[in-house]
Amino acid sequence: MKSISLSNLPELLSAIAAKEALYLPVDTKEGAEYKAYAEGDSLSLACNTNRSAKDFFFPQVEDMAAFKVEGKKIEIIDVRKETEDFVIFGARACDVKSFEVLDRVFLADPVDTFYKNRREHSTVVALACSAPEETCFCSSFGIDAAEPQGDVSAWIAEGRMFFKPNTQKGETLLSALSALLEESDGAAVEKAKEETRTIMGQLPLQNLPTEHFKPEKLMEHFNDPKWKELSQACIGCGTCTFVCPTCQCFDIRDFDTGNGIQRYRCWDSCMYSDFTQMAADQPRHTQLERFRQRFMHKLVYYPANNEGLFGCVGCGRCLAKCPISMNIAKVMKALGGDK
Amino acid sequence: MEKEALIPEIGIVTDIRIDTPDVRTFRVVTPDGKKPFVHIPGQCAMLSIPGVGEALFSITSSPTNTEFMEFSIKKCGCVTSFLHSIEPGQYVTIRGPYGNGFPVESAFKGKDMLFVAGGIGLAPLRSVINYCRHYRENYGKIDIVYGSRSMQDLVDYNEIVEEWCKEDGISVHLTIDREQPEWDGHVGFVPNFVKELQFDTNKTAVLCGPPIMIKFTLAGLQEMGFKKDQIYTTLEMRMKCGIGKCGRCNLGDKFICKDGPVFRFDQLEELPDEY
Amino acid sequence: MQKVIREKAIELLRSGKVDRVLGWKEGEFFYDQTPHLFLSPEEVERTFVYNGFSGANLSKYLVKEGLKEGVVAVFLKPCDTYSFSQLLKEHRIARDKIWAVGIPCEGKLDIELLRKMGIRGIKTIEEKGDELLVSTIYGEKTVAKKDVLAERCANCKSRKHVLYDELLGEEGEVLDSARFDQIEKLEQMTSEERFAFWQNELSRCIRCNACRNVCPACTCEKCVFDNADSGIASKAPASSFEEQNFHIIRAFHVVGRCTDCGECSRVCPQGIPLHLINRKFIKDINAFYGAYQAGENPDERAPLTNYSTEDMEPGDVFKKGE
Amino acid sequence: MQIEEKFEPTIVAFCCNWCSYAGADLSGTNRLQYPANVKIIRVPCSCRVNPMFILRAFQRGADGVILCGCHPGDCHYTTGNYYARRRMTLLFSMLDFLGIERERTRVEWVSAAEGAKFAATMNDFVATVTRLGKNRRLEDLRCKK
Repeated sequence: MKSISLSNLPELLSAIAAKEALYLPVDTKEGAEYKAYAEGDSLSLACNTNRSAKDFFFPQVEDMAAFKVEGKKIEIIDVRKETEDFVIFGARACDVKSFEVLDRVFLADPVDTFYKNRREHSTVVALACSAPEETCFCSSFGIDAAEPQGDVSAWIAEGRMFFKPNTQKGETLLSALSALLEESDGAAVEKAKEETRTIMGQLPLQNLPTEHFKPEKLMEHFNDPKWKELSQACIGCGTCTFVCPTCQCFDIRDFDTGNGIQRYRCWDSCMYSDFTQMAADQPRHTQLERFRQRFMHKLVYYPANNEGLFGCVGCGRCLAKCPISMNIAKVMKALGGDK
Repeated sequence: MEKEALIPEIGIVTDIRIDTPDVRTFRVVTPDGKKPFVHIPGQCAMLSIPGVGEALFSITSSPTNTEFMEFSIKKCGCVTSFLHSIEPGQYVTIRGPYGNGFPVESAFKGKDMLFVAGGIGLAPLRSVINYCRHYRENYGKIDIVYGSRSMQDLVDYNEIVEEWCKEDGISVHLTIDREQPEWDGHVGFVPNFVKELQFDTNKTAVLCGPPIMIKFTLAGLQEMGFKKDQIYTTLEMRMKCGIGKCGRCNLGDKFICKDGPVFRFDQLEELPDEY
Repeated sequence: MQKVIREKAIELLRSGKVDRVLGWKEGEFFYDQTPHLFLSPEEVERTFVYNGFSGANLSKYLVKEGLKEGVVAVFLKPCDTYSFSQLLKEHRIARDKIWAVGIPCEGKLDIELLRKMGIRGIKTIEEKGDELLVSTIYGEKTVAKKDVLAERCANCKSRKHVLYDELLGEEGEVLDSARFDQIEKLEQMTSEERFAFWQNELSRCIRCNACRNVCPACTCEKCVFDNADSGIASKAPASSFEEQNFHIIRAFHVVGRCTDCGECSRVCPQGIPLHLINRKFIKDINAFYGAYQAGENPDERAPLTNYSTEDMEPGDVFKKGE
Repeated sequence: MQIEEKFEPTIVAFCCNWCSYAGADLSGTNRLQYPANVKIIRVPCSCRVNPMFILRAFQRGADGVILCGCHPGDCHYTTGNYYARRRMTLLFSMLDFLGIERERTRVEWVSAAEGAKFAATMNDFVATVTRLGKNRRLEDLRCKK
């Protein structure tokens, strides 16, 4: 296992940034956020960032194509560009898992080339959690915060950061940095893992009921009378969907720039009333249906299409951010718990 | 870079037929005059006018037509209103085909067919009807029940009268909602008409039309003795991508754009009724 | 206080005076309460809470509740009554369907401020007088309430209930608040500094629309930003203009109707001080057209639906200081 | 060597149908000069202009926006410009608060008889905005060529 003293971490970050684009969570006055590395930035040790890491692969807004319109004629311009190589340094286990959830949507046939392009050019250094919060519930979905996946797994223990490559991309990154890294045994890491798991075990939402959310129970859950009560205070904003690392619904829109048309895609939210609005009518008339759609999608629909993989990674952002504090943990307890 | 499904191709509208006061049929070819792509009956395509919007339409022409593609489009929203204002020669963008289409080569093969359509609901059925006509030997007797508000609102009226009605083994039953002086056919709503006609229950039925028509026709057919697994329909919802990614057209775990739009009623029974 | 409110809710439900009670339901933790319709005394007994984190302004729900059958009782903090009164003034609420109970407020706490103090992994919070005893998985902490008071409460404008059917506790006073201090500080900056300040704040906007949807003054059936035909409907901050445009228009649309309840800033997932934009408008109205507090007086005309022939010219705004 | 192009601002002038538009007309018939940078948009009344009009003008490339209406008290609809005055006062103060240069926006009352005032106002406004330079703070980069 490779390692570096935390005091030398700035040098390591500089070395990566010298090679390719580097993004990492840094502390801001409003909590941790991912940003492009600038000399002097230090890695945030906050449990998680306000916005998720999905932005790197599925940004909130991206141009898809441009059109030149002249009279009756239209010309289509492909505006796609090859992404440069980049490193995401310090993503947590939940966010890393969310990439797998997104992969199954965007890399399914037909492949989304925008997403694939970014995915292929990225190297993810995942950092194990050392101070999880009360809103964390990744272990409910079988994610081990002490053993994050990604191209490289990293741990902080005893004043050092330890690295283990998991993929070819990870090997390449670490070997390029080998001059700064020392070889060390993994005893400290094992101890840190144990500590993290002990803390995880004390968190209130560690064992949310998941066993009830099976494809064969789709209609039973859909028709559950509890949706009415759960959804009644929902204000229909898109906070939960926009901070969610796995929400991937999008809208495609055209913008008339005055000298052409830009077709762009942007995040959309199933919580919005116009999400399914058609010219004449819409199938989800009230907030109840929209609210139900979001949670059914994460807990039942998505797993039904993806061998039981849940569409939630338990990062806890929606718990912290929902204006009315209604969230997936409460939904899971109401629907699947206490039985 | 490899082909991106969401970036469309150019199509040219070469002909616009005015069917009814609010339905027009658009003929679309590629810039080099060919049919945009191969499809199966019941599949859809995304048409767009940049700056106006993109929307999904069922392909009205049959796959057996190898020269061009046709879309019968009713004026109701942004994109459709714009399409109704264009002239031949207008460029549009097109991508597809999307959806599963009708099982014309499997479940429908060798069967007596009953098509029930209301209003613009004929658009997706026209593709499969003409397909069955082209491969006549593969299908049994064909019954077509088609109704609309008035005589003027019957889409493809000429083709129905001039071609479908004159063909052996095809019975066409037309109806309109209200009496009209120049109309000597049946008057009444489609579901009641279907009940009056009393069809053999060995037929495979395909319904398409407004939700209320589907609901009552389905009930009528079931009363007659049809089973749900004999009845098909094709659904629509708001869609943005057409390839099961944008996340808005799902019925439970099924996406209408990818797993549909054609569903059998016994399949729909197991899904939420959010359509 | 929670006990008194619960008893009141139970009494109202038992007596048949109301059919539903709108209040706050306890969450997973001490601080994550959800606005909730209580239908039975048992439910109130079990899960009704009122404490330092019962921050949500319930008045906007009354628009929807007033359309239903039966009477709903609602618990309103002083600042919530301003929103309630303003909504009534705009004829958005069926008054006879509402039983408004005024409840006192000692100022609400901001969980984000606790988090900013580095308090993580909260297990329980206990309110003890002026202090909070926070027990976390990483140890115990004692925090002075005034240090985690939400901005809107630290600068509370009024403890007076402007409208209610019955009042629990004492009648409060309109306060002399320092709420315009930060506006003045911003006004004293140079134009460049202000621009940089707002770029930094607004660029974080993710257009989740929480500020709009939670706002008790934003009650349009269909918002212009949701109307595809408006030409400005956009869900995404595709350029910095979109954010500026959205927030200016959002705030402008509630000019003279915004009661400064502070919900917009409370719900912003990105921590943008949105109330400053609304408050600037309020400050300007007071300065240009005389003191005006939305929701205070149901008979007063709102500043933008009123005028005087003596009004100042737009150009005069900047002449005064120079 | 790069030839420095002289900055020519784009000015949008919303003119009320009854006074200011007629005023602009009069300045034209009197052969009074005002820069071609000014693009006039005729509106039924100054009160027709809502904040979105102003912002959208900036988005679409305006470097300065001016609203012209009847003199207070002379509104064709009696009171429209009084409401417009309040609205614009608050909006312009807000734009300034958000760090948008205050000189980019202006309200001027121009009657149908004041052709000379219209031309003078436009000349002055164009000169002011030219001095300020391009609108960078309230721009939409997508709309730039």
